[in-house]
Amino acid sequence: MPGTIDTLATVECNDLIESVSTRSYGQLRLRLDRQIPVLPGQFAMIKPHGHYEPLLRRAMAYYRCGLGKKSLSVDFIYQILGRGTQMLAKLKAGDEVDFLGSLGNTFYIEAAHRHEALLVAGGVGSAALFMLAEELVRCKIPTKLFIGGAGRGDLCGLGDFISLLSSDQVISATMDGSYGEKGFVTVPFEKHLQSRRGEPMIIYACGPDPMLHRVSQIADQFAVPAQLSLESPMACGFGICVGCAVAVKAESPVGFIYKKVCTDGPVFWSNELHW
Amino acid sequence: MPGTIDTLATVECNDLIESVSTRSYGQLRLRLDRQIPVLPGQFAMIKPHGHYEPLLRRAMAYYRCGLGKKSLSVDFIYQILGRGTQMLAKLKAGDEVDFLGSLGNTFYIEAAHRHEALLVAGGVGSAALFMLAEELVRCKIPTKLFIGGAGRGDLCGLGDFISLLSSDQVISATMDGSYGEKGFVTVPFEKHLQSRRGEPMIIYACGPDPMLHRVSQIADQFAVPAQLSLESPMACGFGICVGCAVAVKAESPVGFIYKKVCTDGPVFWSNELHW
Amino acid sequence: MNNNPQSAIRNPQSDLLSVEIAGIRFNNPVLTASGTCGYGLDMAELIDLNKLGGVCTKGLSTRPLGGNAPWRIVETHGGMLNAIGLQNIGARAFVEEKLPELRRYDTRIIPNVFGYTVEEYIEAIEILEDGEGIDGYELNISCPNVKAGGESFANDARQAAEVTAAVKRAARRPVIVKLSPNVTDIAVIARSVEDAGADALSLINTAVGMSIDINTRRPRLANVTGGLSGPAIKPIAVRCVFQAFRAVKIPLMGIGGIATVEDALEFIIAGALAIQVGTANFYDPSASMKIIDGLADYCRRNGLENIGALVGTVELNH
Amino acid sequence: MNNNPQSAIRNPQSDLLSVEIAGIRFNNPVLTASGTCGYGLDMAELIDLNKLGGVCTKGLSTRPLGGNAPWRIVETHGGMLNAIGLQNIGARAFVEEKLPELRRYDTRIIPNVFGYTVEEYIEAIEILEDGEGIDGYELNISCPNVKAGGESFANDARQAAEVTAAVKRAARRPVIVKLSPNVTDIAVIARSVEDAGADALSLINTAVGMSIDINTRRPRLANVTGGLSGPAIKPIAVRCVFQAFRAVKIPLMGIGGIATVEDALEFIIAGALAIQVGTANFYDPSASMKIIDGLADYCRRNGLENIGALVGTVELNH
Ligand SMILES: Cc1cc2nc3c(=O)[nH]c(=O)nc-3n(C[C@H](O)[C@H](O)[C@H](O)COP(=O)(O)OP(=O)(O)OC[C@H]3O[C@@H](n4cnc5c(N)ncnc54)[C@H](O)[C@@H]3O)c2cc1C
Ligand SMILES: Cc1cc2nc3c(=O)[nH]c(=O)nc-3n(C[C@H](O)[C@H](O)[C@H](O)COP(=O)(O)OP(=O)(O)OC[C@H]3O[C@@H](n4cnc5c(N)ncnc54)[C@H](O)[C@@H]3O)c2cc1C
Ligand SMILES: Cc1cc2nc3c(=O)[nH]c(=O)nc-3n(C[C@H](O)[C@H](O)[C@H](O)COP(=O)(O)O)c2cc1C
Ligand SMILES: Cc1cc2nc3c(=O)[nH]c(=O)nc-3n(C[C@H](O)[C@H](O)[C@H](O)COP(=O)(O)O)c2cc1C
Ligand code: FES
Ligand code: FES
Repeated sequence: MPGTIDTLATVECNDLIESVSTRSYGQLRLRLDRQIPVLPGQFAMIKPHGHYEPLLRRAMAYYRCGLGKKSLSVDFIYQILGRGTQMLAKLKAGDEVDFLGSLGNTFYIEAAHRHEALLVAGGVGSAALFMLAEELVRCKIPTKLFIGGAGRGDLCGLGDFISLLSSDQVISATMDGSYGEKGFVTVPFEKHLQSRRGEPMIIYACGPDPMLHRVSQIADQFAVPAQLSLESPMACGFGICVGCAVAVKAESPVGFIYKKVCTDGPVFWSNELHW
Repeated sequence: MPGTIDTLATVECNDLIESVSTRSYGQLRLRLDRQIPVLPGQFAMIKPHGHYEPLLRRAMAYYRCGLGKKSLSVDFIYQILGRGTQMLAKLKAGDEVDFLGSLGNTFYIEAAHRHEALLVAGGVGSAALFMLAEELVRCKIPTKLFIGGAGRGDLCGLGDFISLLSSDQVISATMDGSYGEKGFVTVPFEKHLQSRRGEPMIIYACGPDPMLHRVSQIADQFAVPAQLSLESPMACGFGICVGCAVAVKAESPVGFIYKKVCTDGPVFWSNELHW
Repeated sequence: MNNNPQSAIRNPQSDLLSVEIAGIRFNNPVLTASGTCGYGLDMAELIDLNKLGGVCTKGLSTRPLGGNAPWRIVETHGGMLNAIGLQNIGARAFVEEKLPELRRYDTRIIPNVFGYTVEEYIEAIEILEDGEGIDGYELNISCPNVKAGGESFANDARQAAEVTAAVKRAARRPVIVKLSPNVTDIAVIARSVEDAGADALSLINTAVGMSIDINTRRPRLANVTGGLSGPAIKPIAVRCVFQAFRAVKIPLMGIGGIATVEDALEFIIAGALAIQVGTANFYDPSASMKIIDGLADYCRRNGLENIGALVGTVELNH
Repeated sequence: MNNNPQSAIRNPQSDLLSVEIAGIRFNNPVLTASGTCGYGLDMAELIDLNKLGGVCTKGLSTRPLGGNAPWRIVETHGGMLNAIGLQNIGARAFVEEKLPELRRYDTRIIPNVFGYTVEEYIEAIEILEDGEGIDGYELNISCPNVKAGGESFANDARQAAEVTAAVKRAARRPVIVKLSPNVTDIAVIARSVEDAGADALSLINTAVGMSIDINTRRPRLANVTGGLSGPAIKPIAVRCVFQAFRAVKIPLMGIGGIATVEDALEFIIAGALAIQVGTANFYDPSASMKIIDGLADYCRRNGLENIGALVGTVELNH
């Protein structure tokens, strides 16, 4: 990955997101004293510097970035789950972070020209879509976001998306009905596709596997191209461990080969994938 | 150890001691919301809370303690060496610390009545002697401190000792000659014993093994009783791992048995020890 | 914490958590592992022994042993090496000095026993047979068999069976044999020990490791090598329990890096009917208490009538 | 970082650090371990391959292999489990597609080779013999021998010797045999492989482990068990190197949890003439570079003319 650097970044701020959810999230801003390309869909591998455990860095999608004079700041939204994200949650302004990035490919935005772009986000998966949404807006592509989560507090970045896209372009769904429609986000998403059947559309999605699977089926059904940003356990993030395998259709005795989510992805066309 | 508690303590302050030494030290104050007995020579096992590595808590001698209304504050001085003390150095006010204490026996102060008490400290070993010095002063026992280290910056707690004992009762020695006599602290210490030969004296020492060994020889030579506070690698600190063995003279085929530094010590009479 | 043995109230969690192993009824499946809780009593100040499923004592031999020279322990990443050298007060002193106090608690008492010859094992067992309140024995067979060239009993299926069979003949009480991970195929040893009459297996003992001080260029342990324990070895231990569960029918006690209820559940799902907490006692003395509470919670949340229903339920078909 | 292979300048540290193993001259004793650096080129963006002592490639087989289903990796305390399933592009594709680029760097190239039968090893070696710029082979013998009942070659002294001898007959270039820690006595295997003609040994490969997701009650790895690597296994690896050093005369490469120069020194003092950095490449890609600098510093500070003087200097008499 040309342009990938392994460096120390400095924590500018790290805010635990107050929410009514049973889950917890944090938003982290890192400052790098170098500028590197940061593309929508890309990610970095990060870890608090000088801590011995957990060992491995964690893959985090770029949520947003900002250019300073000679510096760069990047934002991440993380859900606090296991050891890695618990350690991220302890970071304070001024702390140092091991940073490896930028990693991975990017969304294919050219394909969206003269299409309506439909973004589908589940839980913290929305983090991977915000820079994409910014870019689509910049390219003047009509963009709609379908965002789902367990409850209101799990719709990560909702406010930022609404400011960017305007509230009528953001359709929400929560499992507990605390915000937007009650149920899976794929339901209003499917309805929308139905109502616009035949119009040129393109889908970009990121979220839990079952959601992506359903998005992929719907995309198939309506013959709309879809790009999915995948997650997979990663040890290295830059292609040397082959831990992040995903089955991709191919002519082979089994009908697929394994590709690497970290360097061949994380963004794949949904019809490439061997589910 | 009756009265030992395993609790969370809160960091009140943690200051890296500015020094000219090539070594680094920190001084940590913890607040407990309970009061427990804290005796000179005792120690606690501590570790930053919620950190997975290093696994084991570190033994730290009480340097000083202060009673609040319902709380207790305890100070430690630590030398930053390996993983454990590196983690201690990262603690900030408000952080939580796993705290197991009070542990170990205490100096036998009764023996000092009508004696001159000679304290011998090497490096961060002085931390274990400050509460003892306070107690000796409280009991109006004439007390002298011989304190040694690599350089001026390694004479931990020097200022506090001087305030407590007055500067003419504190004899310093540094290997680089940057403060006090140049060389081993045991040299001025031995000279003092020589000059007071026959007078009632008692020795209390804490420091690196070679220093303690030398103190022990000198004590033998002048037939002065000596209590030594030992260090040894500890896994538990409360008697269940038997990792902290020290050979103590006994009638046995080999002439010694192993005792536990954590519960039988850390303070031993020098003539008990099988060097 | 209620540390008064007399006032032991029967644990209300015991219906959810009680398990029977080798005919021994444990109030819950959480024991403290040999060598990591002294003779049990040493933990009484910090945990409620009445709440504990059982205590495996420090390894006991016929005669008291002095143990290895220091240094005896070294911390490593995620674990520690120990070479205590099986220092112990001897089986007789245990029976006379420790047992009377220990048996006042409502917890099962499992002396851990070792020897350097089969005869020494038998002798130690015979001393312990006199002790009242002992519930069963755990055989530490990871000792060098001095008569058979000094290789560990645990490393050879035939020798492991031999010592098991001999102890079974000598012991009235149930015998749990503790296996070592330092073998090519733990299933072979497990089967061989089962065939020799073991009532249950406990696994794993420590993995042989070493650490060198690069400044002195000497081994950090006076004994040169030592036993690796702690979270670092957990994946190895889970694998051993999983393999043994498929190899034998007798019940298993899982040991190795267990520090949390999640760890305990992992071993139970792999095939352990009980678990032992070892190194975690050192850095988190109340780990066993938290695990017991956590297991009861788990049963309640998942509608399990007894934790036993979870044993060996790992699903392999993907 | 200078990543242009053409401009490789001879490393000024090489007099301090150059070592010869099995007739191969390494600029320094630091290699990247098989399976943790792809085919070497994958690291070129992050480290200076010209500075590296050598590269052990991902294990190569006669034909390309697709590997195991996901999940393939799980992090554990101090380490990770992997069950990649030896996915690789095949020996032929390595020679044709990777080698021409890789050999432009001033580093030694050691393809790691495996097979499920002795014949497959030979076939893979024969393909590689055509490749120009290969310096030697590392045999991964931790594979199940499908003809002999599926037990790993590495777990049986006779089978380990058999595959070693067969490969030695087929290979023009030096052969380094990589040993597994999952055996009762590594010295026995080491001697047997030495007797069969191995030019050097590398050790250790991963320790077999397992992890279970307590929520799904399924193994976290699709392959059920996997190989444990990382700092967690370092004490086991140091012990294995120490034992092998005393058992054989051929040189050793130490592997297992090496992440810092202190780790590397520990292995060298235990008996390793070279070391390989594995899992650390994942979480600290420049670990190998820091180790090389650190070793040179160490030699200078301690007045060593060459790092070789430190090999096996652990002192046992206390
Ligand atoms: C390309 C990519 C982008 C990501 N972006 C984000 C993001 O923006 N925000 C965010 O909160 N998380 C993101 N993740 C997931 C993140 O990397 C961690 O996997 C997750 O936060 C759990 O880590 P933990 O330390 O809390 O949990 P632990 O339980 O400690 O994780 C243990 C190990 O398993 C891996 N792991 C656990 N669960 C998963 C999973 N579902 N998928 C993949 N790996 C897993 C972890 O990486 C780690 O190695 C992303 C993952 C990938 C691959
Ligand atoms: C009773 C007692 C009181 C102590 N009081 C103090 C104190 O007031 N201030 C202070 O700075 N240190 C004190 N120590 C030493 C302290 O516990 C640590 O051993 C030391 O700080 C090194 O830990 P580390 O994490 O920095 O090094 P690491 O290298 O990470 O330590 C690795 C392991 O070895 C042990 N260890 C390493 N060196 C020694 C040693 N020389 N003696 C014993 N164990 C060792 C550590 O405890 C740890 O388990 C005391 C030790 C004991 C036994
Ligand atoms: C300090 C120490 C002493 C031990 N002593 C014994 C012993 O005497 N007998 C025995 O069978 N196992 C002994 N063990 C092994 C433990 O009982 C346990 O099997 C091993 O440590 C793995 O569990 P853990 O990772 O939870 O510690 C000892 C372990 C440690 C750490
Ligand atoms: C993801 C991964 C893949 C590996 N693949 C191979 C392989 O193909 N061939 C081999 O001999 N060893 C392989 N190994 C083992 C390593 O080369 C090394 O022996 C082991 O990981 C221990 O070293 P470490 O703790 O530094 O990682 C692999 C290890 C890992 C972590
Ligand atoms: S995460 Fe290592 S290859 Fe993708
Ligand atoms: S430190 Fe565990 S017994 Fe002393």
